[in-house]
Amino acid sequence: MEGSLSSLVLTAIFILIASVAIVPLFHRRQHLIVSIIFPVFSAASLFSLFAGILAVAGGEAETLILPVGLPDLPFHLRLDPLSGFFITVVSLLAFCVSIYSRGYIAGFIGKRSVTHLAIFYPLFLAGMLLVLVSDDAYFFLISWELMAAASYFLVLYEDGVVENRRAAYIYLVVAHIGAVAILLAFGVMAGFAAGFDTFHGYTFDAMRGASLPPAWASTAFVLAFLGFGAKAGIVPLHVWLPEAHPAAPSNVSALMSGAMLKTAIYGIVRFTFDILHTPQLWWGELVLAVGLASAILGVLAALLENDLKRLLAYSSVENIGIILVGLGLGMIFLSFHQPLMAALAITAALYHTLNHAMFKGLLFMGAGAVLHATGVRNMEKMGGLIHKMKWTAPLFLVGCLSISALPPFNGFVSEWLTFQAFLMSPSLPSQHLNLVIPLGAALLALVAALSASCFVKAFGVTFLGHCRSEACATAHDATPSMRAGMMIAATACLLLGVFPTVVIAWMGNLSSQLAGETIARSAGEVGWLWLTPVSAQRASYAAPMVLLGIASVLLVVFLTLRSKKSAIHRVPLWDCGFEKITSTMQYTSTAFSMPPRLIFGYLFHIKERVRPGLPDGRPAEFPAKVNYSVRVRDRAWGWFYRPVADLAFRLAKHTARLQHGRIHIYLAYSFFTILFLLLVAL
Amino acid sequence: MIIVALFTVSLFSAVMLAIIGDRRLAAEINILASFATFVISLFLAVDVYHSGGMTAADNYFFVDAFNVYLVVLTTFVSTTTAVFSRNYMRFERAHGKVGHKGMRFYHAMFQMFIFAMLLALLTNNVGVLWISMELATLSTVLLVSLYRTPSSVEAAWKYFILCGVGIALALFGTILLYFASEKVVGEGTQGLLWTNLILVSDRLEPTILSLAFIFFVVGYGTKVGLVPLHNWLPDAHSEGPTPISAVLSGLLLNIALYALVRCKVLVNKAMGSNWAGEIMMGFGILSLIVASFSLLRQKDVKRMFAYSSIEHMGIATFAFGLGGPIATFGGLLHMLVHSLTKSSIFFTVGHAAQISGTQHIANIKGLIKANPLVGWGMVFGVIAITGMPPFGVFASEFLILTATMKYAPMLIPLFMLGIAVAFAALFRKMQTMVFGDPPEVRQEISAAHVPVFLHMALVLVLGLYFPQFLQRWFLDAVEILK
Amino acid sequence: MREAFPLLIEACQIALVLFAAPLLAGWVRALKCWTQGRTSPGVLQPYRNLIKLFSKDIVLAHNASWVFRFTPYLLFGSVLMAGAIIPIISVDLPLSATADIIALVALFAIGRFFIALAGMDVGTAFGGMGSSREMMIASLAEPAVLMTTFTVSLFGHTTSLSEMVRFIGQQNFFLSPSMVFAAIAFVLTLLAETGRVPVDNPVTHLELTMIHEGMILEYSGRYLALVEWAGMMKLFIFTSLGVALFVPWGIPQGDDLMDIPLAVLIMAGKLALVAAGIVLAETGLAKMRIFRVPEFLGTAFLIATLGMLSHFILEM
Amino acid sequence: MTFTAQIINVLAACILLTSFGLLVQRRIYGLLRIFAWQGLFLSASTALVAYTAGMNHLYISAALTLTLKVVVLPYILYVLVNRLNIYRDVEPLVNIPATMLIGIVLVIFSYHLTAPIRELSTLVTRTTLAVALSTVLLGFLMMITRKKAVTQIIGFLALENGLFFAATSATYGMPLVIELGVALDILIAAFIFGIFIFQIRTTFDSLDLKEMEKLKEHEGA
Repeated sequence: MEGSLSSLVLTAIFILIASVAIVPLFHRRQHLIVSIIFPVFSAASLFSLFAGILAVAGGEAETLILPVGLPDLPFHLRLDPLSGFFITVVSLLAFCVSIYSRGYIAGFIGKRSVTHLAIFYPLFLAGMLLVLVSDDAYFFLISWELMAAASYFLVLYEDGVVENRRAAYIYLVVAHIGAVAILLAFGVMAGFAAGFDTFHGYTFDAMRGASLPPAWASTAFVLAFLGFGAKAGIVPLHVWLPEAHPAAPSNVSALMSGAMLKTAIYGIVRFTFDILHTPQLWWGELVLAVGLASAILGVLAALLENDLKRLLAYSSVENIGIILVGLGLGMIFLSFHQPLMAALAITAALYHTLNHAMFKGLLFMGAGAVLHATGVRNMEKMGGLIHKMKWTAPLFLVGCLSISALPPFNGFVSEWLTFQAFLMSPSLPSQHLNLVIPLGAALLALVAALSASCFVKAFGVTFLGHCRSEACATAHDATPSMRAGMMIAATACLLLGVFPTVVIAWMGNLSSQLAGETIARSAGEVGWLWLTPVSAQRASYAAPMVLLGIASVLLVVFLTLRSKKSAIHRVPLWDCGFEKITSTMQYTSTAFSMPPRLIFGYLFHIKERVRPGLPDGRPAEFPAKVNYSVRVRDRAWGWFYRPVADLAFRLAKHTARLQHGRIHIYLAYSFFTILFLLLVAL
Repeated sequence: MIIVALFTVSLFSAVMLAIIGDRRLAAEINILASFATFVISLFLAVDVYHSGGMTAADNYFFVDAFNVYLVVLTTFVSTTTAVFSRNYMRFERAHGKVGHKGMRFYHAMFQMFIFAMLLALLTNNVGVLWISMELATLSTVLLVSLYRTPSSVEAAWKYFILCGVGIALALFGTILLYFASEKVVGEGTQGLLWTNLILVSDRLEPTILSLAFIFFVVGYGTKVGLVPLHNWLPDAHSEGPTPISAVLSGLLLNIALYALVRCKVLVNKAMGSNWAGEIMMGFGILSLIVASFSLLRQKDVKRMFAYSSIEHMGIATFAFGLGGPIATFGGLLHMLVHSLTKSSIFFTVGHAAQISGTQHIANIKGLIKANPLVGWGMVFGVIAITGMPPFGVFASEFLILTATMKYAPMLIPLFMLGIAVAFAALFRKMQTMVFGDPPEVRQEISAAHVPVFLHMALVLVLGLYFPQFLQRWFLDAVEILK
Repeated sequence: MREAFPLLIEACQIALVLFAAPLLAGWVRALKCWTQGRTSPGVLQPYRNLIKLFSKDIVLAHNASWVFRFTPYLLFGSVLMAGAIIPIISVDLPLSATADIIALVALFAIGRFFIALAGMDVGTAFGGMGSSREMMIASLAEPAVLMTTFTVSLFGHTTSLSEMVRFIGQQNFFLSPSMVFAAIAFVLTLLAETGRVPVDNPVTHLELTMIHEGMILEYSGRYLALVEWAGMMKLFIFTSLGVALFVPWGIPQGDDLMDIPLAVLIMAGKLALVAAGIVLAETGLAKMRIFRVPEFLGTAFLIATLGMLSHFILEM
Repeated sequence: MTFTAQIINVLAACILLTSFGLLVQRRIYGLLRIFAWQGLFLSASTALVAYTAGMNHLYISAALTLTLKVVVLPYILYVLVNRLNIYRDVEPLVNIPATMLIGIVLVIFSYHLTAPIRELSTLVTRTTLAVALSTVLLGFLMMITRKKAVTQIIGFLALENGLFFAATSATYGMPLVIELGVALDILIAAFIFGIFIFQIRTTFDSLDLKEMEKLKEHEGA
């Protein structure tokens, strides 16, 4: 059975890439594309999902060499528990989303051609899978950029909209600069691995064997962290993310947020824990700090957002931050040679990776269903959709509960593990870290609570209350395939939340590959019911019991009260005697986020304007109508992106002076170049 | 013999085309002649592959792994350009942009230009190299002003004067080189042969050679388009007919760089250090930075891609300057893939300009909807040229950048800045041209898609798979350029 | 027989939480009346209220969805679940290992999440306002709660509630600055979490000041009863959690059924005292403007952090 | 130093002088005349070198120089100037005294630069290399400082004279093939210059190069 798992993954990739060649042939049969090709993608995802799960469980590394690539540098492939885990994450989500896509994409037919979408979608999936199996620098970067380029075209799907083009552009530029940084990191390591007389230094195996001086290792790490961080959307490189993810069709947004960001996490893990393999303390501190900053800014931005998809995108920044917090802790623990705790932190981070893929995918699919039904993304125009979308609403609610880290759903498990990792920090032999790290835990608690607030708002404003505009009056529920996709994801959220012990036992090979220790063993002593990462005395959590406990109380109370005879009278909403209660009197999304806007507003660039409406004969003090508008912008724009862009243009203006149009000046350049070289170089 | 045949075909067809003039079959003859040279060059390539480098015609010509691939590349790109120019020039003729005489001149000079380039590549003589470089300028300078518009005349004038002066300086370098070699090799032609020079390179006087190299680098560097000697390049590329822009960018720059690299090897050996290489690195990085910033504010599409050529020539120059097996390999590959990509970009740009009736970027819109193949051609061209995988440009930039990280890490920030700005600039402009809705008024064209997609396919293949023969040539060339 | 003791204790505790919670609420209200010089309706008034509400019909707005109807049950269930976990009358609870203190906080969060949704469900301005404010206050309270927890868990190196209480209970009475700080911070967050003055006023229906009441304004009948009851249990649980963490002496360490009556008595005494403290605070303080609350909770966080720091600085 | 060598040095000095002459001359006919003189000196020195060194192919170079630089090119330019009516004063961009000062600096610089080479050479003509280099640089300077197309052409040709002089003086001439090729190139170049002058004239109605400053990046003032 040598290489059987990797060939399974390759089969999946092959199917995906082959369909790229086939789809254009059916350009004129749009319905056929949608109804046939997307199920094929789901099937392909199942293959790789299977392989991924087995690869993690097996714990062995399979390698494979394809006879293409650069001279003396054929494409190296490797399937080990780490890549297997991320393949599982990506494939599981891809499976749900591909099912979902069938219904979602069908909505485009008649409006615009879906061929473009059906070409780049599988390329995108294939790119992600290839990133995860590649085992040399060149192949890795090819896959990495394939993924970026394919998603760029997917973001551009509705290319008539100027904002979409802008979003795609910013996205690609950031992604590419990130890729160059990664390339340079490879350059550092390859240089130490085998020098540059041969091509052999470019394989990850060679890099693993290289011994880098600490300064160079740090250089490689910083470059890689910048590169992957740009893709993952760490603050302050995150600005592209809330632009690009919402611009894409929702199924693609789900994949981008749920899966693509995870490849960046994969990159960071692969680099630090596997290839460079001895993280330094300050790397961990850096990652931890960046993670916390991303988490807090991400969640606040999400909370202040009124656009449903942008809200979800910002929340991805937050979750990436949480994942990085775990990884940072892992690095800190490893640098102090505490493998068990490192294993705990890494497991927490990776568990959250898996979870985030599931619930963010689910939420984006839900948002897609809403968009599909109403045609708007602005929550201020929604409301009361729970009555029209009887399936979507509860599924979306599951996503909201999971992402808000509420038991018994999956988000809570990973958050709980992260907190446990935090609470381990007092055993570090460093006093100042002992003092500082708990503050990080407090910040994380703030993030978790704000995130709950954010999703109360997201669900409440979108689905509850009354319709706020015509758009949702005619809304309809998601199609069956869309429901199916969402339902699988929702089930996964629940299962991952209720049976964490099983998942963590499965992840045992992973943490032993990365940290040299596993937390699953200590949990195993007590049994599958109790999650006890370190010891039963230290901390424990039994998700099934929580679920069972709440459910049984609920049931008992419900049944008890039901037997009582008391009628339910449906009446109009109490209007405080005003008689005319309209949907505009509801609390809006802007209103909901007013308290955080006041408290944390200084972190953002906020423009608030109140303008009286047109004069209609009334005195100015009593206008008939008042327009209120508030605009929240990321400070990263003003502090980071704007200045960089302005500087580039200013420099461009200066360079333009070189080209003055006058031939004498050009000749003078040559003349002075000669003189300069003669003077200086000789 | 093959080499002589190569020259004869292009020279003969130049004369033929001058006689035939603007007849119906002129374009086809042009294609045929170019294709014939291409086939012959393939034979030459096979020969070289089997027997290694060789000299011919009493040492007047020589082929080795370094120039043979450039010969094949030159003939190949000129063939595809000829195919492209058939459709393109027919359109221009039909719209009255070129006259009767113009077409005659165009075809004849096209072949003449090929002849000059092949001569430059294959000659063993530094002096003849200079002569053929000058010939290449002379044969294209009037093509640039073919349309006789004020701006095209201006562009041609600048091209002529700047390259004329530049190449004159290279002659001074040649004289100095001869001055140095004369003492070692003896008087007469022998003293100017590459094959002899390289043998005695370590005995050549380093002071003179360093002086000579300064003149070479400024002289040939002008033709390569190194900043700050580059100012003719955007003008000439933007104002001439597009097929000429394609060959100028795709081929002529390569030839000039080829000459410069040959000189560098010689000088480095004489000096016993990488002194010449360091000068080239300086020019390379300066070109990269200045060109990429210039890209940001471009309004004219052909001008923009001309700047991109400067940028890529800067990268290649830098790579050769850096030296070492990987970087040199990267430089060789970069010349190859840049040439293929850039010429195909000019093909699509030419058609795009014809569709929109303007070269103004702001007025070119919605190409994908107007003509999908042209639109996607441009998209993939830009993707390839900006160094996105899996296209070949990425492969070369990958090698060059990683090697730089090792040998010149201090230059990395500048390098990265250049690449990033160029990427941002090109994509920004490309998006506005390609996506969105096309304008109401647009010209119908019959585009030549084959050259574009043939080039793109080759570049794609080079990014994913490296043929054995090319690898051997490159490794041999790396050995030669050590 | 002995094997069943823990289960019996557990059952006792659940019953205690269920049925003593209104009593504590009644005690607080009665005390408040007395301190303010009013005549109180009696300590048992909450029971009467609940019974009345349970027997009433439900009036439901037309557009109230299933979320609105589901919430009271869930709220009740999650709070009761929390009540089954914390060591009130014994350290050795079988269910205690189900959730540690972090999970306990999350259990309350579920209830809050849903009640906030319910507030938005009917689509009034009051409901949304209540939800928005409730979520904000909860967000700000969370770090303070965690910091307090952290400080306490530093002693026993555990986040498990039973283990914490057991560890502290096994020590002789001791005074440590970190514990004092943690206790003060806990009281402050308790006031916020259970919606007491100065953060929220549980008895007002004045639109500008109500938070919790705003969200449940549309509830009636047994739904309201469940919500009210859950609120009382929450107060009870929080108070007894404070008692368990900071003055655990008197909570039996073993699983002997015989210790329980005494434990209940001791607990009742402590709770009565704590409730008196709360009442004094409520009477002495005025309700804050809503945007003073961040400062209030910030203070709580600061004190908790000081506690943690003083543990590292002074006690190690 | 032999007498011929002395003569060659005198001729070199003359060439240098004519270079300066080109730099300071304001009138276009005067420029043409000086240019022709320079060609004559160049040709004479080439012939002398050929005589001294006994290199027969240099005679051919000398003859080529004579026909091209003294007769053909000045004549073509003369005809052009007459036909196009452009014998007005030549306006320099930089004023003439300043140009001269720069020129002198350039000569000193060239001397300094060629000093190490002088030490190496055994040829009689080795000292003239500095003159050749300064002629090249002065020609370059002329191209930079003059406004009109025709004067730029003259500057370019003067620059090439310097190259020729370098070829003969430093090395006793390049191999004949090269010399012939170079000469051919220059001839073609001269023709192209002619064509250009007409093209510019017809498109711009002027030969002032300030008309040809449209293609540029820099905008505004």
